[in-house]
Amino acid sequence: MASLAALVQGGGQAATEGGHFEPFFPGLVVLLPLLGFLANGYLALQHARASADAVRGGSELDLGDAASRPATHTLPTWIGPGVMAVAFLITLVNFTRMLGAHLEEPVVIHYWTWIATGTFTVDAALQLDQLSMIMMMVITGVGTLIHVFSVGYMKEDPGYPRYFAYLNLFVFFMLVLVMGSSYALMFVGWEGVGLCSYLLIGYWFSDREKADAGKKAFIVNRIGDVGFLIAMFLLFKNFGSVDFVPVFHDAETLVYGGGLVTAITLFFFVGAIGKSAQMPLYVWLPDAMAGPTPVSALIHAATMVTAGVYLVARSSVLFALAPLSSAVVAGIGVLTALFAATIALKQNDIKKVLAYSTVSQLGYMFVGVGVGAYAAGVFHLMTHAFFKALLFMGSGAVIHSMHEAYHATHNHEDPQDMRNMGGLKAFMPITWVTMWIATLAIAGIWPFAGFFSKDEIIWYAGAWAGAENAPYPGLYTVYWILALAAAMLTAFYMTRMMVMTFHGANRTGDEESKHLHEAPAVMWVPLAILAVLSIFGGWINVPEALQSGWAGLGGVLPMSEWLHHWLEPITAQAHHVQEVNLGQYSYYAPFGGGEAMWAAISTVAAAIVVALSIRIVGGRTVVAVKDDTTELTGFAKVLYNKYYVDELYDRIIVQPIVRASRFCWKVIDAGIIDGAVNAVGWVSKGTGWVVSMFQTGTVNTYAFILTVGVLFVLGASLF
Amino acid sequence: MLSATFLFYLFAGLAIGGAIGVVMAKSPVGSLLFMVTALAAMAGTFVLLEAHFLAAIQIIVYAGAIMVLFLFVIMLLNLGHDYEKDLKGGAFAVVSFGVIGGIAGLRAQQLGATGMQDGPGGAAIDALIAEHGAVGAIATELYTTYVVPFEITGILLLVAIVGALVLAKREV
Amino acid sequence: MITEALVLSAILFVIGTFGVLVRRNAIIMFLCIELQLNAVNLSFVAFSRMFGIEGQIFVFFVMTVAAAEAAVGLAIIISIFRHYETVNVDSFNLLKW
Amino acid sequence: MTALLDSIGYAQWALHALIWLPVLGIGLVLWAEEERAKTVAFWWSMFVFVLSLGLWWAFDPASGAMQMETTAPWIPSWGVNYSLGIDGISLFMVLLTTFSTSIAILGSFNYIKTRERAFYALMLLLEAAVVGVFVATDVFLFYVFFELTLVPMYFIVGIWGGERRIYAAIKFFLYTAFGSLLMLVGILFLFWKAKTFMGMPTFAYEDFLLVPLTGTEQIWLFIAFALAFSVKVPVFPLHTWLPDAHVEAPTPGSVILAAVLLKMGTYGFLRFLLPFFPLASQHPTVVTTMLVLAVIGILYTAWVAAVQPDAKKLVAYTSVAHMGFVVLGVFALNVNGLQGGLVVMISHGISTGALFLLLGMLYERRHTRTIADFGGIARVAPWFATAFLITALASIGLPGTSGFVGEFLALMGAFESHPTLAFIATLGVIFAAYYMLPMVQTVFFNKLETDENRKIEDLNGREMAILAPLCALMIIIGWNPTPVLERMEPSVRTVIERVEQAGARAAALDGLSTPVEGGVRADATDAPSDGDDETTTDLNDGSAPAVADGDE
Repeated sequence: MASLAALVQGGGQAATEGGHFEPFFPGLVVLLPLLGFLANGYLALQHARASADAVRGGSELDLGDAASRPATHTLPTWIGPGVMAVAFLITLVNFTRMLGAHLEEPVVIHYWTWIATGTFTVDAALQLDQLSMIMMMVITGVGTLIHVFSVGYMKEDPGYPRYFAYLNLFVFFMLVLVMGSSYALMFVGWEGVGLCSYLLIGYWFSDREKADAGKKAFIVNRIGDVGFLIAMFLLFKNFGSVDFVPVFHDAETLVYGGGLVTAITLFFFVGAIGKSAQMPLYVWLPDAMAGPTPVSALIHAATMVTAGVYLVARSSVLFALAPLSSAVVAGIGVLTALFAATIALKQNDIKKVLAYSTVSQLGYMFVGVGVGAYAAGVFHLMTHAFFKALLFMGSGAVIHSMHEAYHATHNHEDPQDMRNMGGLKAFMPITWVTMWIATLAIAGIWPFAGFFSKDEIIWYAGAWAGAENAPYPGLYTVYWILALAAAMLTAFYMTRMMVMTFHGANRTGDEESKHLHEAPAVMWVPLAILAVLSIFGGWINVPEALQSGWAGLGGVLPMSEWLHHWLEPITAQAHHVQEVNLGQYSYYAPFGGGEAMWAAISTVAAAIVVALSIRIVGGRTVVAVKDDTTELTGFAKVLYNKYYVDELYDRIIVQPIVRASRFCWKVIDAGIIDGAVNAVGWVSKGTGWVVSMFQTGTVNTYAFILTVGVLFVLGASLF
Repeated sequence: MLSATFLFYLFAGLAIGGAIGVVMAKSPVGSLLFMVTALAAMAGTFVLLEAHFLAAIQIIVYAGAIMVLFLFVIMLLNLGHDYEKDLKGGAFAVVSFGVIGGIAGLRAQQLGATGMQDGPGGAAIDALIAEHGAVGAIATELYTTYVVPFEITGILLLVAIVGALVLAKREV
Repeated sequence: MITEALVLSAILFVIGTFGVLVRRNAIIMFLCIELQLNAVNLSFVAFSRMFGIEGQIFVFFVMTVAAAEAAVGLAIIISIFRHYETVNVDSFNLLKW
Repeated sequence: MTALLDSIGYAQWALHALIWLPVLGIGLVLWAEEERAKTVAFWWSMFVFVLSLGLWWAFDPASGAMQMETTAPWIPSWGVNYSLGIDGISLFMVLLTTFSTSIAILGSFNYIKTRERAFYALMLLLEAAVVGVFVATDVFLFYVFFELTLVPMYFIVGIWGGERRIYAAIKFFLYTAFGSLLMLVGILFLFWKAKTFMGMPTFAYEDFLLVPLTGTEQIWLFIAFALAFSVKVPVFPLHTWLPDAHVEAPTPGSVILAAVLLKMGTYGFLRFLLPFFPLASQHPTVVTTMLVLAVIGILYTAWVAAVQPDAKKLVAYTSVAHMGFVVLGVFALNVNGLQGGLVVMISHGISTGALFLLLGMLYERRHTRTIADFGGIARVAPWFATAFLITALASIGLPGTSGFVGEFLALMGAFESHPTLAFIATLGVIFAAYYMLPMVQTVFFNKLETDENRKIEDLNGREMAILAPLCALMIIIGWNPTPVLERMEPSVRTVIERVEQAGARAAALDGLSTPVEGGVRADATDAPSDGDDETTTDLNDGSAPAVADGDE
């Protein structure tokens, strides 16, 4: 109880060493979603009981019209988004307070000792610093918008309270992840968000495929979690602690580029690969689209999947000490970015396109943190949260509309397939506009948010290649080229998606199209807010080289490298390590040219790609799914089938393990081991049977055996 | 006068022959008669070994009473008509018989060879017989030193009679 | 003479044993057992020539026991015969379990 | 609380009461009417449980020594005493026992329909025997209780079990009896050694600790004891009795089996194996063997569990995997590992016990345990699904549940001493999800197709009362295991110190008495810090001329 009180009041000993930052109920930020979860969870169970009775009776629970719904169905509308809004406001207060303070050291607020064995101690403590504050802002901010959106999107769903319970629980774990003061606590959030992801992907669990997708996400994530665990063990073995502050304090005792730090960082990165859906563990994320669309926006675009990036940024000093690991991080990132982008080219499911786009963009973030530009990675994380959440929610609005159209006409077509859409801009203008903004942002068109963040990452990849003592300059040059290529692909597939969805002729069907409509205000308002952020969100971190140039409108855009400065206390140590060992970043890209020039080239190229693809895709004739008879051939087929990676994994990993499991059970366990055990029994029984043959019950036999015995005794005494 | 040695071998031959007859005779009655022969021959050896009383008992109790009892039973049960299955052949039994016989004989030979020609016991018994007579020699011991076991054998016989009655009775 | 008596005793004992082993007629097996007892008696008598009168006393007891045994044994055979209508020992395996 | 307990002299009689009250309860249950037996048994076991809760306060968390020790002569001519005591290791085992007995009895109300009095009497007998195992400080007494546990369990499986109950019961009995007989031989050997050493017959735990043993003797005795305990744990490949016993046992039998009977094995590791045979326990071959078996147990049984069609068998196999983590932690031979192992023991007792209860409730409703027969049950039994999901997640060690704390510490401890093996063991985390989630999905998710499944009722009040404390404990221990850990730590440290010091002392004594062939030379004492390596080589030297040793 004492700890609970401390939690609400802001903790006992806030180590406010640098600056005058007074935390404002930070524990409440975490606690509120938890309380929301408990309240909604209770309502959900009550609600589920009522509907269970209906199901037992052979029907579905009648939700009635919007006005007469039971309280279990209406209360979550207020509780779910409500706790989020309050949490966001508290975060905002903390953020403004931190803005005013010059915080050099993180503020760690202890609540209680979580685990203490005598040699290992980890506290239940929250860490407030610039990085966690940015993450909290994104999580609670975007999270609140998505909760609000969900009210509209999910209101007809029978599991409505359960949905909000899961969503609140997710936010709770996500906040634990970013606010935890130690890797162990981060791991709690890490696995907790995985659990919520599992629950939300499998939210419509009656559908076997969706339940399978959730299971797949959880298991694949756990593969990464093993890496995280091992990395923690290594940290503990070498530092005797897994708390951030002592670990980073002692981090520079590790040998630069040594095996140990490389191992630690690589294992952490394995965790990041799992959580952030990088190659080769990205396969769960496209399947995760089985969940409700706002879930995809919140978990599988804006927050959870970026946890890996957060992890690398948080451990920046460790990664800076391990150039090999950094190269691997960037390499995996750029490969994933390109790979996923190519798959996205041929997908017809609107959410699948966005899913692969997310994988691809996460790859960018890893390129950023892999080339030592930790702030750039976090920057892209943030802008991506805006425009990708917007894209997902926009697609959600589209799907919502499509679904209602098909539902009203009792049509069983797929409401997510873009081949059934087309020309939706006439029906949903707000969605159309906002999604175009997001598309331009993700394509990297100036002055949208994505331009600044993506450009910065690409730029640093090139600049790293030219650094004084760059460890693998050739490799980074390749990364840079691939990253540029992927940016062009991004522009293409996103435009393709927009054109197929909103432009051209409508393919939904004549009767159906009468039911298409714009999303209600509760859904489009969050879209609009995110659209604004997608436009201006990038301006907080305009690169210095661009700020006075064309891109900064000659210095009009105000906040030159604000995020860099803001995160400086976090990344300073890493940058110090980099400077000592690598020297400065180059001021030129590999083939010459400064940042401004390449930024211009990339944005112009992206704009050209967008324009071209509008023409190309707009010129194609797309037919609705039911009329579509085209057989894909060649590389297009491979892309459509996602390079057959799922099939490959199934063939070389899943099936062998299942077969091995059966083998272990049937052959080793039941056969050999239990066989041996039973064999002991059989041998005993057999021996008994053999011996019992002597017990004929006839006197002669006994007499004979007795005689033989006498014979032996006599013989023994004789000799 | 027939020498004692000759008589011994005569009795021994008769005893062995009788014994083999017991085993080999087809009819139970034949076996029984061979048995009587063997018992009588052994009584003769008893005499040669100066155990006159025992020789008498052997004839009276064994060859007389017990064998008659056997005969009664055989007659009573009307046995002796199914002897074709009676004798178990089996090389194994014969071989084991040979081995046992060999070892037993060797053992006996060994015991006898270790200076057991005629120990001090012989002289003592002779003295006792001289003093008390053949019956008296054994009776003195039996009614003094071994009186308790002697009485117990009496009880044993009683129990055996009762037991035999109970067992042989048709209805309890 | 003692040695010879002992050897004779051994031979008779073995013949008796053999008889027990190879005959199936319970009565004859019984006779063979009596033969074995007698063989032992002979040993006792022979040994009494060496160790004194006790040997003969033992023979006396053995005979008594043999008489008792014959009585009980024959009674058992009779009751078995009543049940099985045979005294062939292969026909009954009462000792099994 | 402490004052209250002091005023009633709690520490003097508590341990005796915990053994003998259940025995008294047997009489009460047998005396009661058939239909009231369960009520009597439940309330009586609750009474015992509440009584045992006092231990939590009466126990002094600062001390690692035996507490509340009492002793009385039992068989003086053999030096056997009825002596009881409790420390930070057994405290939780006792609480777990009294707790899960109450829970199991409450959970069997619907399951046991025949010979109820006999059943509940046996449950109470089992409780008495298990508590006895955990509080006995006389090795003879321990052995008596250890064997006594077999009897009620044998009947519980054999009478109230499933189709193949006789097979399972006999297998269970023979398997475990085989192991413990070896231990008996070891105990007798120690007894003779102790008699020579102490100059009087004794079975006292403390005296056995002092017996000097050569390296070779320790290895052999270690094997004898380890086999006995490994069968109980069970350690791969001695585990095959467990799935059969679990599947055939009635629900309460499974609960008790998983929650406490298995713990007797790992408790034996901690209480006897390590302190008695410190040299053998530190021997790298021994440690590696045990760790490798633990790792195989974790991975292999996870795989086997994953393909079980029978839900109960699946959970039974997961027990083996969990106990693998315990063994892993114990043979890490450091504070983290041992505490982790202990927490896994507690957590496994709670979560696997709860899983068996839940499966039992499913069985009562549906009369099948085949996973494929179910589907979509979450729609008709939401509370049920929630409880099951929480339990399953605790079982696979999700952070925030008790399972994580234990597994994390055990793995961390193992990683400190044996990184490679610990790394492989950590893969078990993946396979935990691989076996548990498909089962959860198939049973609770997917489409609700059959009418039988549609008719399944949600939890009733009694079942909620059973599951609520279990789920609460899983989460409370997951978020705040410190009260548990702080009570364990001194005792765990005592064990580790004993291992280290006794190892050094035994090495010294051994070096003095048999300087040439004795094997362990005195120099091992010089460097207790790197004693591992020293002892290693010396033991290796010593094991070769073992035969010559004996001939002297």
